[in-house]
Amino acid sequence: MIRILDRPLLHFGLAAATVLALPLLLRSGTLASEILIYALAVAACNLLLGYTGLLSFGQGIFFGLGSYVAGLLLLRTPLPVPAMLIVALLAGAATAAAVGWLSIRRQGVYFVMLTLAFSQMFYFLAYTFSGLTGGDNGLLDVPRPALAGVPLSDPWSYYAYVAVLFLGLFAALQRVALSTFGRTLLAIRDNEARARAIGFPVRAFKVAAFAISGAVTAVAGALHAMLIGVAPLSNIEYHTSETLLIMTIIGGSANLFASVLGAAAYLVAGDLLSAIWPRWLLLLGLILIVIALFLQRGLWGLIERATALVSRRPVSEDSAPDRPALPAEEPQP
Amino acid sequence: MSAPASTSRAPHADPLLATEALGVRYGSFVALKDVTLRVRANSVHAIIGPNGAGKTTLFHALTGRVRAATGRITLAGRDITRVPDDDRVRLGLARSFQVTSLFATLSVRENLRLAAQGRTPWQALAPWRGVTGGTTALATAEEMLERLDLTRVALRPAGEMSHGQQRRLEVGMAMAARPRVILLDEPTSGMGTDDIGTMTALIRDLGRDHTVLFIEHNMGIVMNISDTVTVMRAGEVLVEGEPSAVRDDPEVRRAYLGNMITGDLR
Amino acid sequence: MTYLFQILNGVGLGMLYFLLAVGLSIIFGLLQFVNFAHGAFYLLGAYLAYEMVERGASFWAALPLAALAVGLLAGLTEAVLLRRIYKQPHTFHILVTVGLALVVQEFVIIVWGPIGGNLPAPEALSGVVILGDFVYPEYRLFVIVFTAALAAALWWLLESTRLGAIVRAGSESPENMALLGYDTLRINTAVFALGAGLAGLAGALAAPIRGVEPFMGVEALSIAFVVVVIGGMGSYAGALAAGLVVGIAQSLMATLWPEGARLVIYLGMAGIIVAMPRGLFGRA
Amino acid sequence: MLHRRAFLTTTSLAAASLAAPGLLRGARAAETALVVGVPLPISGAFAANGKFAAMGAALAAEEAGAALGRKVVTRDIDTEGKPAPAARKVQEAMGEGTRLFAGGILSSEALVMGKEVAKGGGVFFTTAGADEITGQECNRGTFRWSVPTYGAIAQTVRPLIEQMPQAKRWYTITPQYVFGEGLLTAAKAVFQEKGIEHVGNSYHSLAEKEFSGYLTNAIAAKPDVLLILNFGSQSSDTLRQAVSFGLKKRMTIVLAWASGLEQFEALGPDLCEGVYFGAQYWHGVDAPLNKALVAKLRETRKMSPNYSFAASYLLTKLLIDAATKAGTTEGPAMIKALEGLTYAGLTGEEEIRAADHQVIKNYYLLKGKAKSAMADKDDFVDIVGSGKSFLTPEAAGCKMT
Repeated sequence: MIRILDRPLLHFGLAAATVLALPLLLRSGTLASEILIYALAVAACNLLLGYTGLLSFGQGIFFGLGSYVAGLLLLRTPLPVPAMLIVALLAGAATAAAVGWLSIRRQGVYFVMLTLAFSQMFYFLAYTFSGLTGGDNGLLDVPRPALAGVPLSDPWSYYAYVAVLFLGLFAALQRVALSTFGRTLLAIRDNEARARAIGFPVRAFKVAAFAISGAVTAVAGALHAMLIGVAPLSNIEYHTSETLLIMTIIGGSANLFASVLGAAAYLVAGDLLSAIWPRWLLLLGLILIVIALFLQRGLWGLIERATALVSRRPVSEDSAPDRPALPAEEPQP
Repeated sequence: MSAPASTSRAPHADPLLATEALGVRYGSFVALKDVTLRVRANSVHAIIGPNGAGKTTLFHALTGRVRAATGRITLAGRDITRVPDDDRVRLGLARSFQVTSLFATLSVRENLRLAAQGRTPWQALAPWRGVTGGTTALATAEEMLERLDLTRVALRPAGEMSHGQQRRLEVGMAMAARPRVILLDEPTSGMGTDDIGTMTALIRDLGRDHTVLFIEHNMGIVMNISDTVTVMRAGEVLVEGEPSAVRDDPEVRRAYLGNMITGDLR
Repeated sequence: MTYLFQILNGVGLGMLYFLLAVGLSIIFGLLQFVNFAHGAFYLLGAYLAYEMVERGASFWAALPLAALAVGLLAGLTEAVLLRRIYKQPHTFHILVTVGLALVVQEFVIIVWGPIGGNLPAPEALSGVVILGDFVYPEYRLFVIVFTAALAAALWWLLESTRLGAIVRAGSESPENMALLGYDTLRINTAVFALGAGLAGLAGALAAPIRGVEPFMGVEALSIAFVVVVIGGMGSYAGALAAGLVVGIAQSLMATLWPEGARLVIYLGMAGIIVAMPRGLFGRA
Repeated sequence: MLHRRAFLTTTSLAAASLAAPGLLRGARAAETALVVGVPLPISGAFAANGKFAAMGAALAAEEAGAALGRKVVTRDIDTEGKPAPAARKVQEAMGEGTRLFAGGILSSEALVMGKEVAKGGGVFFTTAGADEITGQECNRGTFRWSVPTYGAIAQTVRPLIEQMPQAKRWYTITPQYVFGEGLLTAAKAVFQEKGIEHVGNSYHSLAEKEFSGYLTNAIAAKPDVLLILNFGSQSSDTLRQAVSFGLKKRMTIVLAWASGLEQFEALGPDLCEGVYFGAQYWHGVDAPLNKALVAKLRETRKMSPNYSFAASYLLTKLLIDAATKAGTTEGPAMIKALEGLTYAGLTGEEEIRAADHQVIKNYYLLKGKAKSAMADKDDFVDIVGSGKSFLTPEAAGCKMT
């Protein structure tokens, strides 16, 4: 009795359709690649925000870390790209596990503030240790080596490479979300006290969610460095974390494809608006306010409403899987 | 209603769950003081007392949600005073909450499946394992659905059910962990008369294959189905004994029952 | 000797940080609301004071007027916008205030342009005080005295008035306020306006020191967060103590290890949350 | 590529709403007109520079278009002041056929864009400050107009030491990254050569806004001269706070890398008075091209050109001229046309050095004047000195490949 819109297969289909549609709709392979790369990082962010209920301002740490791993390994070692990506994945998982392990000691706003502090700390670490990170200049000349003899220098051939990885990792994230693990995360998001009371070691689950999210984010960061040919300091900035969060919320946290939608909408709209009006951030600000007030399920919520309108079936706002319909701790008469 | 559950036990058998001079403090406030409790295996044990007597705090301490400041807790002879809350579930201790505490957006079946999975939570830490893999948990969930008469609403989000259904699910979540001791915190709270009957039957039924420790304000139920009653007041145990003995205890009458019971002592 | 002067200078900085953070702290304490637009109110206060002085008003008139205007604007924003989402998860608090901050910042750029401006300190305070080798601007000295007086007034407001009692009761338990029968909606608006007005005042007060530029709110917000977290969210005394700690630490680091100043501040912030989550003075 | 184009034309109406970013930019215009990409921070913290630079580039294109009788357009690219969008959008522009780029205000974005453009066989002309652009990170496709740190120090610190022989104690405030290090290293070399006592230095981070702590350090060191080596709003903050600490009366203040008119406008004449500034450009410079530009701008827009405007104007003009001469916009021919070029620039005669693509031009030492002495609202400073000082390409570390 799962509603059509909630079917994971549909979400994967939509993700695949996005991969095929981007080359038809966009002139720039670079923008298309960036959309998929951000979509990965945003889906990973969604695993924390939408599935575990953790609002982390630390995602930029792992994105930046991935960029630096790509820069350092491709510039200073003969390691091939796939091996580099595995290193980025592991480094992202390890760092995220550590940051997560420390951050989840606190809850609510304190958790948010802690991730914010870590985000700033890592930024200033990267800034201070410029021997390793290139400081403000970043690591320049990050190459895009050929893969099994196929050059990736053309934007669309790199897009193809990114697309394959994107679909693989998207499917993997979906698998995670549907597994017993992912469903336990949903339970923790809904009611952490109860999850603990029925025997789940909630901390271990949260740390694992962080690790998986950080791993995917770091791979996205590495792909991004290869895309733009530099591992810039700005990738590890607090601002990157904020942007990833905003994309996640714009898309909606109901499912992983909503994140793809959020990343695509943000980047395309940003690209379009910034070309028209330098003060486009004003519009972005207004959009955020509107989403917070009227469209809390994000763009995906908009699609849900639209299909409900077409099929004349009411969408029950209460059944929203990303928002507890009933405050679990509220006393009842 | 008939006589108390009649699975008779040796009166001096070792208790399954016990506390020894248990104390809990919230800051400078002493919530529990010197509580010594013996819960015999396969008994139905009620805890009663006025609001603020420390009943729920006792549950919190038993399940590890709050830390004991003094004293110790044993489960089947094993000291569990320092065992974290989630580990106590694996040792066979499960509870329900006074205020319904469900996974509101998840389906009823999923609530029960999760509760069953809580016995083997590390298996669930596998991000690659699908839910069909955990068939034992699913089977338990199905069994509970039937036992709780919730099969019809198995796919509805728990938060959308009626209050009575939610209370049943609340108890069912504790049952799904297949615990040795099941702790129920005011299982009938806020229920209508019909629902209370169903719940009473359910608890009595539970008493056949579990050890039940429950907090209850409805004296009818307490007197009807309990083997032992502990009366608490101001964080301390006032009296402990069989229902009839407790009912007739003059101090209990004076301190508590007199102004609580409205002729429902059957 | 330099250290002593750095500490003195740090006190001056710290008082400004206190003023910047205390509003954020009060708002959080009462409303459990994470206000990412706090820096925007600081920015707006600075620009309003700048505009008034540019148009010939005296700084002494511009200072309270800017604060008042920001407070009114914030109260209005609270009443039409923010109160709708108090009950929503923090995610949406953050989203709406981040959006608001962007709108204010871009609005400032549209009205006043992307280039900043200079707001001179009032003539009477444009000199310096000389203490041996140490030089200190009179205006900064004024900021210390003014903020100290304001801190005392605020203390009185929170400790000895009815509004203060309500705010304190509300901070301890939000249900209290409704139970006591107060008009929570109006009190929320008043407190939000007060908190934002204080940020606006801090902005106007800081303008002669820092000048005005459209991105000053971003830095102010991060400092305010650090101070509030270290002091304890919702704690008045904590904001004062933490403001001073951060100000003095920053000033001392300028001599000790300038490169690491920020790193140390954020390390301290993370350490405080992990070790003592309620901050130095937060209520348990 | 072909089928994509075809698809776009046949379904353009239906797709327009979805594919606006790809379609809105005149793809057809790009094929006939001469396009100069202008990658600048149009939004973000450096939007002020971006705004004027975009105007300058547009003016150059307009003039060239009229002179050549050919459509010449600039294409604004918003880098947001960050390397990632800068690199991505420059890649995109190259994908759509743009080969000439004039822009890049911040070092980090300019370095990245230079690499991208060179990789794609285009030409990138920038005003960014980082020495690496024509030093260690130099490449065939990148040209830089602004004088590197060595020349900035040589044309400010050196003449001031000569002018003020009694000022023996200097204190420096330096942002801690490559650019700041470049200025500091050059300054230290001059101090050593001239027997100046460097009584102290304060490093600060790029995010710093509060300088009172560093100023307290500086006061304690009792210098005769305070040399401020940061730039942009940080140097404005440093100067503003230094003046409030009464340092103007106690020592000479030198700001080695000022942005010129836009910075003076933000600071106001009172703060600028008596302070020495080093600058790449000043609209009062006595050079024919500059005079023409100033006259034209005052007449048409009632403004004086600032550094961002003027530099961007000149870079765009140089690229258009070279493209006209070469008859193509493709990299190799453009590079050939630009290398070694000597021309009458905004600062007098300027030369593009072939070995490292550095423009050899003047750097100016300015001194703020009193408000009462200002001839018009833009007349903030007098030119005290100027000259050309450059390291050899080898000393700058440029190995062109």
